[in-house]
Amino acid sequence: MADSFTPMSRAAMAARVARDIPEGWYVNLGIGIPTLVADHVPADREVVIHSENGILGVGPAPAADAVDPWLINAGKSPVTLRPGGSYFHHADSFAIIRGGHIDLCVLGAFQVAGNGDFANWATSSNDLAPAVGGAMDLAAGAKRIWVVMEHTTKEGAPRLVQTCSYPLTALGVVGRVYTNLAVLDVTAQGFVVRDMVPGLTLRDLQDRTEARLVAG
Amino acid sequence: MADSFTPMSRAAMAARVARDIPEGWYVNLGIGIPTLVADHVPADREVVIHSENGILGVGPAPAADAVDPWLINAGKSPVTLRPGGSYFHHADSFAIIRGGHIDLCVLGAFQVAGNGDFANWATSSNDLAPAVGGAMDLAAGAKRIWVVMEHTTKEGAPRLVQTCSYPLTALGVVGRVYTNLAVLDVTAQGFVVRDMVPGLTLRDLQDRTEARLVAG
Amino acid sequence: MTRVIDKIVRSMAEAMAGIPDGATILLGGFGAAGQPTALLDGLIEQGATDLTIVANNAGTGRKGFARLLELGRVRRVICSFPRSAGSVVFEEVYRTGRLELEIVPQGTLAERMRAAGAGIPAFYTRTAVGTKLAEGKEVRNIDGVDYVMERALPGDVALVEAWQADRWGNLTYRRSGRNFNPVMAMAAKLTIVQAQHIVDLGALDPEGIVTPGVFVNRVVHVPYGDPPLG
Amino acid sequence: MTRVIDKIVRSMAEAMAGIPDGATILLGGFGAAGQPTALLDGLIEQGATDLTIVANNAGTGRKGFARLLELGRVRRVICSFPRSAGSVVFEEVYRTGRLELEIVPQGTLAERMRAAGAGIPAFYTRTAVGTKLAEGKEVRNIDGVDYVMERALPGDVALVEAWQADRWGNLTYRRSGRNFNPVMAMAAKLTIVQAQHIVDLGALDPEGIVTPGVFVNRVVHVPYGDPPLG
Repeated sequence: MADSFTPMSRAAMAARVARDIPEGWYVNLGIGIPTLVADHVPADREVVIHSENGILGVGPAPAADAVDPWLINAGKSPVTLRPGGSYFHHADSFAIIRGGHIDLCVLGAFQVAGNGDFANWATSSNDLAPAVGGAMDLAAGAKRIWVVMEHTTKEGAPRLVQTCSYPLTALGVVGRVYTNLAVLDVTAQGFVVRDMVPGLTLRDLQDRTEARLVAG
Repeated sequence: MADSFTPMSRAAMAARVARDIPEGWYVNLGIGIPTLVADHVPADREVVIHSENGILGVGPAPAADAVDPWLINAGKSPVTLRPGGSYFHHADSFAIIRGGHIDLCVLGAFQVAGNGDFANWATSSNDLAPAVGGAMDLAAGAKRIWVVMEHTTKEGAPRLVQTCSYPLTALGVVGRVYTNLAVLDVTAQGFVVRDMVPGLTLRDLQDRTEARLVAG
Repeated sequence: MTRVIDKIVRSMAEAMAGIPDGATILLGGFGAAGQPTALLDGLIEQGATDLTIVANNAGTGRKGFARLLELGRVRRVICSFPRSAGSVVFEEVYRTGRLELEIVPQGTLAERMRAAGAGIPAFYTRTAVGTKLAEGKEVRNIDGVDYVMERALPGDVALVEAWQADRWGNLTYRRSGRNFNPVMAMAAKLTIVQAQHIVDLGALDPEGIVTPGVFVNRVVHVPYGDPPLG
Repeated sequence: MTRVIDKIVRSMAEAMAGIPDGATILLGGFGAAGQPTALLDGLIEQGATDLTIVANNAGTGRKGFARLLELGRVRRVICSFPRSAGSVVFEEVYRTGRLELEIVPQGTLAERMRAAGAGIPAFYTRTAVGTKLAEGKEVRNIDGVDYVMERALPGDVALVEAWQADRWGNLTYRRSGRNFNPVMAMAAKLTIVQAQHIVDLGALDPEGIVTPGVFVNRVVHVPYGDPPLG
């Protein structure tokens, strides 16, 4: 029998995250699905996007004939600057991050554990040249960490786990997880389910999750 | 019998220091006689004056009708900015100092010892509210420390001493001392006399000095 | 209802709202340049007491910081240069023994606040090694050289003087009026700014904004006339 | 003979003079933005080898940093993001085992160089606590929170891309091309700059100079055409 529910697309996941970001927040978006979140914040809503390569007030991608190679985001894609935006150097940019001035950082991940640990930079201890970028600084410094990722790997292995098996990015920092199946808060009791795609039952979700889920 | 020599004036001491500063150096000038040094650097000689309150390229005092209360030096006197000058905040200003980027700092002092220790911020351990300002940062950070001061106190007590009795500003950092009687280098052998005012003998100078002097 | 970001407040009372007794106040300025004089008056009016004031100087004359001291509203001063021409009130109050004083080298003072703003709890420096101001502090030898460990110095409130501000709280400063202001803006939970000019969002050159609005909570417009163009 | 300060050099050979084998090179740029491409070509031509390169990335394509790697001139790479789209040469060379690699979180990398430039030998940070990248590093509990101690990262040479420069070495940058460049300019003994525009002394707004000339040793003019005004 076919599943009676439809997992969310990457764009839908990004839109779901965007909906939950209050106006006025300073937000850093990681590479991958998190970057898409910016496209789903309406232009008239003032959410200030920070990019760790020295930009506050990142705007949408430019028209193809207006690309400035000197204006890219952390994912190295061309962007624009909103009125009120500013530029600064890398140490100042990470002072903003590490000093706790960013309200929210949305990151991708390989695994999140029920205690808020997460792993997003190396898929094994044998990965000798993993690319950490600014993930550890953001994870340790932002006021809130939300993770957005597929609920399971392509092979169906759960990503919401009891204990991360991949090398950690930071310990105990994840506050919320958005997957293509559900939205979950990380609490002292572990993962609490806040929302699920239509047609999905808590039991269906638990079947795809290693960590024990708590009904919201 | 009257002394057969004339001690230098404060202005003459400042001029003597100015003569020894090579073009192209970045120089911080302390409060008092050191500040006067700037007046004796000819305008066409490019010595870049740093002021720890966030200025590089300090120029001469402005005309009375052109004083800008927002442009003062570390001694809180109105100044101007030379073409090529720049402004920065206090942490950046002291990064320049503490990072070893200032070629020379000229400071006043109460006492200098033959090992390069000096004292310029508190006249006794019982002075409960001494004003240290940026002296310790400059003393620890600049590439060279020159001290300019009267050779003795008003009461005739020597300021070039064996061991400083006043609380120290920094240890072993003074490279040269300009007094109203002589110019002395601080070396592994102690104070080496490089220059004296006309008519003064080494013996006269030693009489006014606690530390043992070495002929230059 | 508009929910855009607007940090401009309409009154001094609104700017000062909620500063609690016992707060640590980071006070911008070096001498008279870049000192948030109007905010100091606002703080005197507002009434908070038992304050710790972090500033380069300890006030001159009888107004502003000196007035706070005279009113007995300051428990502790952390500064680099307490005694200077005109610091009469500080000297009077200090002599009574009712004021705690912590002398900090100027660069260490700036760096301790920058560290607080940047999430760095402690750092090492050469400054003050072997002197009275290093007493009681950890000294550590790194690669053969001794350094003093210094701790971050965060504030509850920063009072900042800026030249231009927009409604996002982006700031520029004027000349040497910049001094401690940008560092203090980073280091406080509540950063309150007096600005000579309020400009439209987008009017400031994004390359020339010194303090991005992320560090700023409230801006009050205090126009007091342009100085001569020196 | 004029003895005014003039840091503008007339040729790339002059810009690169004296870089020794074994040097630690701080290489500005984040992706392609703000990367001193012409200086990298100059370094390839100049011939120094056994280099340590500090950069955010480990090169892409076959030119510049990647070319240096391919030529076997790099002994060690210190970076935050070695493997990215197009880092083919890095991956080839790394697989041979002839390249040392130190992965540093991006913010820690920037702060370690800022510390080197500011005379701070070591500092503490939350970043990487409890992770593989903190292994072998001192962990210290300060006020109940664990922090990792990180060491300053100085360079022998910094290669910097600037937008405007004057003969004193004052620099501005363009947009996100700023990135690591000002921090690296502070942290090296010899800071070499390629600038798109050389302007007269006094032409830069003193409020808008990002890197004061005190940090700069040599500037070479590399005009490569203005980008579209985005």
